[in-house]
Amino acid sequence: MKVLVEFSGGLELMFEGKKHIDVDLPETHTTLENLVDFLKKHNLKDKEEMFVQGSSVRPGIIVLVNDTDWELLDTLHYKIQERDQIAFISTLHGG
Amino acid sequence: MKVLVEFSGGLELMFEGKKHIDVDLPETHTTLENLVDFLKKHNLKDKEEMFVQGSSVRPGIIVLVNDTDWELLDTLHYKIQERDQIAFISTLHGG
Amino acid sequence: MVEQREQKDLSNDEYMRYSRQLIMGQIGIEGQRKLKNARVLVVGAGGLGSPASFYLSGAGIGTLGLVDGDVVDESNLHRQIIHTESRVGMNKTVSAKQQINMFNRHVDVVTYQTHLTPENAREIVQDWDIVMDGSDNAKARYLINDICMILKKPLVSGSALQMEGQITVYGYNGGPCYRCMFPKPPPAHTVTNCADGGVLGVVPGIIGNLEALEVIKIVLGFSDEQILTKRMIFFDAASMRFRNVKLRERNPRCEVCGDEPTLTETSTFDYDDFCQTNCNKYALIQI
Amino acid sequence: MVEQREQKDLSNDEYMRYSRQLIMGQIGIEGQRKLKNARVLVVGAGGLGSPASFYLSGAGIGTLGLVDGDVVDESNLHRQIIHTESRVGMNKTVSAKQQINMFNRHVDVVTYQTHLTPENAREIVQDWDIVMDGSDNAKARYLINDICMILKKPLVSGSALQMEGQITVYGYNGGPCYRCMFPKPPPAHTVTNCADGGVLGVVPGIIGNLEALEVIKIVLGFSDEQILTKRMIFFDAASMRFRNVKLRERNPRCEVCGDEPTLTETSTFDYDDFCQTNCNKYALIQI
Ligand SMILES: [Zn+2]
Ligand SMILES: [Zn+2]
Repeated sequence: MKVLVEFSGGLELMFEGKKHIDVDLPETHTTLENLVDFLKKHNLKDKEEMFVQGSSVRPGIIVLVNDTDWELLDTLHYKIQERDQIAFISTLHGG
Repeated sequence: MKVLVEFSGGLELMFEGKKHIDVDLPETHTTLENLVDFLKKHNLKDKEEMFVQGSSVRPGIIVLVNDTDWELLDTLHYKIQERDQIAFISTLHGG
Repeated sequence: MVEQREQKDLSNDEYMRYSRQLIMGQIGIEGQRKLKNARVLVVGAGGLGSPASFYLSGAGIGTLGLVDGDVVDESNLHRQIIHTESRVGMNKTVSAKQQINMFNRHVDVVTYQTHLTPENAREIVQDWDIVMDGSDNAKARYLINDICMILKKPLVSGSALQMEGQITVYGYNGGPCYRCMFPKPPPAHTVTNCADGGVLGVVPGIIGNLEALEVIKIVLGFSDEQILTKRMIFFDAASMRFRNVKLRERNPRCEVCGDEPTLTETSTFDYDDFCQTNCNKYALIQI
Repeated sequence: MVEQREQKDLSNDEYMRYSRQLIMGQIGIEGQRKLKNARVLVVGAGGLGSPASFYLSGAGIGTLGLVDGDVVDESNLHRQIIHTESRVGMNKTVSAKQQINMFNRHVDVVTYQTHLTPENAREIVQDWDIVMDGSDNAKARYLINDICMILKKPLVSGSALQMEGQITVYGYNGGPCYRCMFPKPPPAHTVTNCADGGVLGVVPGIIGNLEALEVIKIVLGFSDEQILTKRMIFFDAASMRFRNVKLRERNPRCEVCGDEPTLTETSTFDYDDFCQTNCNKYALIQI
């Protein structure tokens, strides 16, 4: 299952500076929880605590599915659809 | 055929101030030229030369189909698809 | 609170000065009067507060409060356009007030030459209608959020770093607050190096202006769909893309804006302990 | 042209002042040097030119040209933040230069106290690297476009009215010019009433800042996909929506930027006749 994964707010630095990557997810991996795990194992290039905490993302990261907050979509349990756009964005504090 | 028609840059003033209207286009009306004619007959509330010139829109109006310039899409001859978003935007000169 | 105050009318000078925006259907004389009678508090007179203070003043916000304990530094000037070289070393709110006074004599500028603290937050914020967050660190953002939710003030919140910016409105029309979005701060061990990530000055310029716009629209009474509540804009300046995102609703179990809040006084909450080291300036880029 | 000029280096003062943007990977010392050696011309020191001039100066553009024949009026101040009340009546470029001199002594500001005309356009524009359109009427927009295309200068163009704004980059990397987009001006009879449509000041503030951003990115050599060419952003401030639109390519038969241009000197083109009455200020809202 192909999904587009995007990183911003500085998170891209942990993924070789890439702002988006195409991910081909095994059919058995269908939830956002699975995706976080998949990214951690296959794509994350820096210390994993910069991105994950337990089986979820660390606090301070907003997760979006097709530009919708994952809190409106069952968070970790959301079932990913073919060609979903999943964005992981670190919140900014500067001004 | 249902399409969403949007107006901005001041053009909405000629359509009762509406920034968008749903248009149900007869099946025989399938091109942008037909849509311009349909809007002129059914929705335009001000002098028609404010919106049309000949069978097209007047100079100074940008026409977009799903956020793409109609010049990339055969302009007046573009065949409208179900649920297309068509925007008519008057260019602004102020600053 | 707005209703209880005596409503000031526009002078002839003001009709002339604001004529170019008065003639707009969305403002009119009534709207201009609302702007004059509005009291807007901007926390932080830096990269976000500079442009926002300019445009809030320009639009005719009658009373503008500025909170900042920092002094102007020359390395701020690449983005903090309301200050000048000769005012380096001066408190930022005083410097901003000097420029605003030269720019629009009709604006009453109130300066608080201090950082917002858990102890002074209630006293400073309670007299204002709307608060704009122009701060630059996570600890300040939690504190500003909490006092606004406790006092039920709409909070227009923006942030910027490097070439990205984010903006939303918290605590407005059933939308979430900052704690609904981020109940826990980023863990301390994810923030090992708190060096400054840098910022291209015009990026907070854009975000600060968008914040000023939302403040003005709230004052003018724009409809709930038009205000950036339950929505957030993510701006990527490098690619010039704006992402408009649908956010969650207010969390009824939120500590500070929920149905039974437990955080009802900022002075009893330990922000230093809560945020630990990650609440330093520009912390989040060092992930 | 840039290559032929002697490249100036950064002073220690400048390293300090720009430290917050120097540390960004997208800028660095090399990028800051490019900014210092860039020559940017802003046509119009009004609602768009005010914020743009501030942020271009703040970022360290070494030489900034300003063109405007108008004087500061109090009714401009709701949006023209670079001016002050005491400078009402002063030429706008002179007023802007005074503020920039107080804000960043490292910027060399060159003022042209005149409107751009078909006769003076070549002489004024030829020495600059990039042009930013901050004008406020259609006639000026055609003229600025034409001279930029004739002299092959990238043109960053923005406009604003009421609560809407538009921005794009013309004549860059195979993208269209203003005449490719609008070969004919709006017909005179569609413009019966040329009253001012008004504008909310922060809207040109946002568009002017976005223009400054694109200028900076062009100077820094951002990639073609990152620059706003063959794309236009439409901003609706009321609903806080940004629409990112894919535009046509350059028209090979365009009068001024085509393969065989017929318009090669602005002084021989009759802009008054071409635009007729609709080239008055704020013409397009009266459709
Ligand atoms: Zn909350
Ligand atoms: Zn052209």
